[in-house]
Amino acid sequence: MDLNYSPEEQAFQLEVREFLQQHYPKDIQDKVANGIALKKDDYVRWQKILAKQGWVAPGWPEQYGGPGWTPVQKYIFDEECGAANCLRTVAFGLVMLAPVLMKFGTDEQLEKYLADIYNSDVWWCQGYSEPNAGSDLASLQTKAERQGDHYIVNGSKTWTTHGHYADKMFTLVRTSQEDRKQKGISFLLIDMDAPGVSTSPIVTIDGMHVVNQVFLEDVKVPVENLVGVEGDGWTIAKSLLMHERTYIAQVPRSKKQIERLKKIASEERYNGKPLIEDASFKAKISAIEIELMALEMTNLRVLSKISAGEAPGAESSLLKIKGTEVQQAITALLMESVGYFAFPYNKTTMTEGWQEDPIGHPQAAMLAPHYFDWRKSSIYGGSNEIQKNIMAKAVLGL
Amino acid sequence: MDLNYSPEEQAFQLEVREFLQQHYPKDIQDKVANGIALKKDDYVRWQKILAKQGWVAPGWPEQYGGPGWTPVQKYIFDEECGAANCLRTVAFGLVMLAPVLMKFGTDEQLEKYLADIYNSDVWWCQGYSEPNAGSDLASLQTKAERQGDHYIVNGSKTWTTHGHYADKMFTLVRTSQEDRKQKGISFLLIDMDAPGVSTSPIVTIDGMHVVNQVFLEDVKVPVENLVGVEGDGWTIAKSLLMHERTYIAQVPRSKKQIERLKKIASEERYNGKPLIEDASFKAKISAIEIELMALEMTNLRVLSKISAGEAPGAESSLLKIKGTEVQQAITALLMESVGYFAFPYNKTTMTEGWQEDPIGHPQAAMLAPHYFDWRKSSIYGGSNEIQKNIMAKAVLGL
Amino acid sequence: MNLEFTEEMVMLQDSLNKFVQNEYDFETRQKISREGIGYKEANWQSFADMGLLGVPFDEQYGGFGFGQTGLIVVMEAMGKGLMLEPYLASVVLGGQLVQLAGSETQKEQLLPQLIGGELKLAFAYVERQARYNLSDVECRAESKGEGFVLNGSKSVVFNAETADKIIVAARTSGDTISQQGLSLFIVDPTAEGVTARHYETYDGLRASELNFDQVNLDADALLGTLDQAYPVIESVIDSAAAAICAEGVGVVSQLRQKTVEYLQTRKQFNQPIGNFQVLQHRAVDMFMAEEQMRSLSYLAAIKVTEGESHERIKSVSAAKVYLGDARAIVGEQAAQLHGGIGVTDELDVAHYVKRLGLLNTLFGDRDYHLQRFSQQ
Amino acid sequence: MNLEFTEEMVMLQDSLNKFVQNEYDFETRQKISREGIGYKEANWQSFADMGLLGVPFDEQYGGFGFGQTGLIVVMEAMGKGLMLEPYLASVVLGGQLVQLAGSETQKEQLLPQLIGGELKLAFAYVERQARYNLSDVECRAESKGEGFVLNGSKSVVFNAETADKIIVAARTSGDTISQQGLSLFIVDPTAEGVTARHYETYDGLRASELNFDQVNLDADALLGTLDQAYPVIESVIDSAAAAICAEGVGVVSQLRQKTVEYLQTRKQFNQPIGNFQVLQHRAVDMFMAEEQMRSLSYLAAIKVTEGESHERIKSVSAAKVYLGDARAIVGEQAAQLHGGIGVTDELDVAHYVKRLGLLNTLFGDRDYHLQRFSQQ
Repeated sequence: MDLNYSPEEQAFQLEVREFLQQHYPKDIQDKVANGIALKKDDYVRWQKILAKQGWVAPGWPEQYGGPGWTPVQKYIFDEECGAANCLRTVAFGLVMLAPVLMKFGTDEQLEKYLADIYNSDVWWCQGYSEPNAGSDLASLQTKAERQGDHYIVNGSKTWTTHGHYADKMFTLVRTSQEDRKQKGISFLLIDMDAPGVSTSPIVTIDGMHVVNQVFLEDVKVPVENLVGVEGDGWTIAKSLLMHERTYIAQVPRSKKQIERLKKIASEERYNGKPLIEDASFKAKISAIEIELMALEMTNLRVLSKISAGEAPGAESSLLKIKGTEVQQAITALLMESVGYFAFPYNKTTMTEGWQEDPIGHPQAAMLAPHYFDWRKSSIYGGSNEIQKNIMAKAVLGL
Repeated sequence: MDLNYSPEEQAFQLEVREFLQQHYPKDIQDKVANGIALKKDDYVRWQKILAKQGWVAPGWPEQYGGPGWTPVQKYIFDEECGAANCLRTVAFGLVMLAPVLMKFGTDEQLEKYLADIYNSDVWWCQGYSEPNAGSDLASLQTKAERQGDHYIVNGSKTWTTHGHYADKMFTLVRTSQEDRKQKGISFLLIDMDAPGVSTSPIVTIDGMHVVNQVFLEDVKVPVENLVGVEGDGWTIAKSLLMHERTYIAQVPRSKKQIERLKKIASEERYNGKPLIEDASFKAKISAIEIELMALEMTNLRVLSKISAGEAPGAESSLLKIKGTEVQQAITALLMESVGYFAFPYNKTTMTEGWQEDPIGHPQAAMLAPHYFDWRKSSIYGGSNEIQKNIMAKAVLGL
Repeated sequence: MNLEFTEEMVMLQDSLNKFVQNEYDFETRQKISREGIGYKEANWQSFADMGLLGVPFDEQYGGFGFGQTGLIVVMEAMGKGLMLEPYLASVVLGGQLVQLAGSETQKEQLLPQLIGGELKLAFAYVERQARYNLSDVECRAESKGEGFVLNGSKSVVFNAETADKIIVAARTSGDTISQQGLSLFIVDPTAEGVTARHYETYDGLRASELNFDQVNLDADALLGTLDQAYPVIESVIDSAAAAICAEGVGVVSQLRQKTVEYLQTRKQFNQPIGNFQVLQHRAVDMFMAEEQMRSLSYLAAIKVTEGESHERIKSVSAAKVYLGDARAIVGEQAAQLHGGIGVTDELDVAHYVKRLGLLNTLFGDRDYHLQRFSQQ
Repeated sequence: MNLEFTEEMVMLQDSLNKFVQNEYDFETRQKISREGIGYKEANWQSFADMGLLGVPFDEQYGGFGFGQTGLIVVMEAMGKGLMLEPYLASVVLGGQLVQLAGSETQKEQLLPQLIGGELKLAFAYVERQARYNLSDVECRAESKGEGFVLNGSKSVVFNAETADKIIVAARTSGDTISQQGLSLFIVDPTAEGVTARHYETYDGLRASELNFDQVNLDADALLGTLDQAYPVIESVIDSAAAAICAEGVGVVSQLRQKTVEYLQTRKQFNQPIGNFQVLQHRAVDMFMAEEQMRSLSYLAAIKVTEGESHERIKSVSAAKVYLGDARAIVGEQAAQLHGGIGVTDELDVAHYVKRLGLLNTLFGDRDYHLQRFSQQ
């Protein structure tokens, strides 16, 4: 057993590190480090830099422009990005849709969409959840009725992250009412500027607008926008869930957040001493660090299996649960670290260009909103309860 | 809101306290305080003293020999007994069977059994659980077939506490195979010395023998030993669960155990100082103390409702869950308090007359066996999971 | 022994519940929280009319004399309605400081006005470096002639913007962190040298940062005995901590109830999600936490009223520790069980969750109170 | 980077699993534990024959040179089989102390014998007052002529009854609790002045209380440098702590597996109890704890081998903390999910639960290691 990188991997690590130092925009780095709300342009700018370098789509096969990295190289890239407070690339086009197109799309679809995804020229969002189909995604009701060479789509999607930014949306729609609800679902691509599409912002607990409800009213969608065959949507959506499982734990991000927590706790005072010298507070940080060490090592064990050619199992559920538990615990301690100074709330403190004097610790203003907002992480992407159901069945045979 | 006792209640408290000081045998008190295994004779001796005083059956109506206490007086009695390290009276006859006989029994049955229960002259055990009927008690299979004026009983009962001490057993048996499994159950009294009854000890995780399996092979039981009518056993058993709900939490006992824990932790040393000065250990004790304070107050709120004439609801499930959680947490901390000295195991240290030098703290020898043994408390009497099912349905309507 | 509320308490409770129902539905509450001062002046006047502002005060000053038991009835309703009016700041903290420390003149002057709704108070005791330590006070008042001159800063002073007078804890002698040498002063927020920065808190309440630069105070600005304010501060903060535990009970009971209703009505996989055993048990955990929290809130109220300081500290800290547990067991789980909708601004659940978060921190978080309990 | 076991490790693992399967079924294990010395001498000889006793030692002394990675493979199997042989005492503690601190002569003299199964060691380091503090040593060795004279007591010395030599940590200078001034001595348990009280531990292992009354030691009884033993002790205890974390992984994996099987087969309410979602999630929690525990056990093994002391301490303590969590999540829940049968002596589950309890305490419990981690 060996945790060390090979000389080639070390060289790669250095290459990534130097690239990030030189090319990752400082203004975006500051935003990420300080928890400032990110705009579409921040993502596009950074993704175009990565695209130019050939690194924007580590998961893509080389034939489509992927860098041809080994699993370990992908891990190193992810780790270095985390350590440099990098913006995570937006997954909808690059990580979620593109592999679906590669596996299920026609040549025309690949031709039409892939380059724009790679270059961040067309922005995608995901239309899965509906107001009455959350954990039970397969019960979705948005209908697409075939009329000649179009589908007429009616229904509504919700929790659509970046829906207000997006040019296009990949959706799951119901194309027939068979008895098994999974059967009648199809995978359809919809233009966000098509007549009948409208979005309405959902303001979340932190006061911010990132997610949306999307309304679809008699939207005409050409049949060539169907991916795969009609009725295969559920299979396609499920195959998508198998991608990028080792990055789901977000270990590098959490490590960075623990660094931040320790820094704040060493700057805040309690009984005339730095807060971090309080044994009880320190022990709480330690407990999270230990969980994170375990998670990182579990992540590496999965990676090691993948590198050895084994197909990964249902570990992604474990990584998701433990990953979000750690993330949530860190946000709670971050909020706790500033005590009373988590109270002041001013939405503009979380947006670019805010210049006033901070109240309390300079980072205090974002900590409560982040703590509350981060509650979502155990809900989205298949709630942690659903993940446990999956593991009980798939791993334990219960 | 007032937590103080009335002058009459204070007088009663004093009376109980003085009585216990004068009449509770010192040798039994020492056993309880030191966790020494108790024998049948200890129970009988103490129960006879209480019977003579008229206090052995606080829950009985006065007409049958109960003391006629108010709910608060019962609580005070329980509290004083806990504080004096009293042996808890054995529930099977006094608390479980007797009220059933009073409610469902014939005059002949009352005549025949009640006085012997009161005077601890006949010892009862409970025959409910079976190897294949634990949480799902109603699926019990022990059969009683009517033949003339007898039932012929075949089957087996398990987890029978004091089965090896008992003269008689009250059981649930199946007298018919109706479709609803609750329906064919009857409540039957069986002599332990009847031909065909045998017991086999079950040694528990602590190495001790308290519970038994009881085998019933063609046991002839006179029909007059049926309580209530045939098929009413389930109703009778359920009514029994409604008794004595405020004592289920065992608050006085847990308070005494926390005292004991604090004493040990002040005698053990760590880094040259008493262990109890270790902030982290102290905080763990405090967390349990707080849970116990809450539980005591919840218990008193229920009591206050009963005193005000309200019928208690499903609180017994809450009291049972929180009560056992506290008890288990205390046993864990007790074991933890003596560190390595919880390791030595010698069954005879837990029995009367052991005179050797202790290894480590004088109380250390029993702490690990008790910790492990106490795991049972969240299993028996309706597991804590079952209690939560009950509350979800009865209290929350889920 | 009797743990039922008296008839007059039940009446008070009923009228408060009615008030919340009629005047404080969630829509209205949200509208109020977004307006200028963050609460509704007309409501404050209703409070005065209902006698709420006099609940804990002696009858000789126009109060009801209901003490801490009265406070928990009011505060539980404040929690249920997520109310925004400055009851905690003005009545529980400000008014009780006056009642406990004030001279007869000060009491006669201030309490009837406060009870009548004409005077509002706030209490400035938090400092930047202090975290939850009540005696870590750097703000200083020095003798000057017959009076004092005040210098320093105070943080997170609730409802200072609308307070007519602010009671300030300042050091008149002793080292920082020493319990000796603290005094209380009644300060006019419009006095020269007082500057303020007002803001909204994350749960919609209002607070301020205050700065005192050579603020001149008359001799009668002193509230209570010079240098001896610590026990008064500690005692009133304990009363307020017990009060917000009752507020927490109100919040928790709403969250539990709303979550159970959601479990009963939200359908997934062709059935109410309340059919799923894991969610059932989670709801039971919420219920148990609510009951235990209520018990400790009552105990704290009783001990604040009649206990010795040792007992008072233990029971108040116990309730505060449990409030911290409730943040996780009830608050976080209420959001989780509601799914996405539980973390949106439009649903009341998110706002109860936020209030619970704030109450956990206010007057010291779970850790602080666990340690304080341990040290008794 | 590669976290797979090498081929030789997999072979070792396979042969151990076979040994457990063939020679160490639960019935046999229970029989062994009740016999005189609490383990089977024939098994020890099998260990020697399989080369197990040489796993961590340099090849020049007849060992395999597998280091800590080899140890975790052996110890995981010890856990799976709930084995009783004194591998921890003799090989992991005793042998490694000799390898790390011994002179060339001592190593050449002792290690080959140990590896061959002819010599067994034990390590006496716990004292009555010390709890988990390795430097809280009152047992003293004073110079006398060329040698030393040993006085004092040691507690809970595993397998001292069957050890041919006992390595004793004693104070040769410095104050109690000082890390300076500790030395190691090889003591003959039959020497004059050595008395012992042997006993069974609650999970069936054997240990002893030892007393030394004016025990004369030759100069060559000293193992390592006079007064400088602390870093050696700490390092070997860390190796042993990492090893018992691997043992814990073995125990935990058995408990998880047996519980899942029970959930699949035990029927109540006309269905396998594994249909109940609450129990399913409980089993998933056990599984996750097992995986995380395994990860930290590997990490600790790697850092014990190659890390600096700071990293070694962090990773070993992390694994030990997790072992404490596993006691609750896996051990207590395994008993709970088995119901009554889970707390009977006749089922293996209870014995795994007890072993897990013992492992949590051994070399310092969860609290101790959380604090130790914090202080790094």
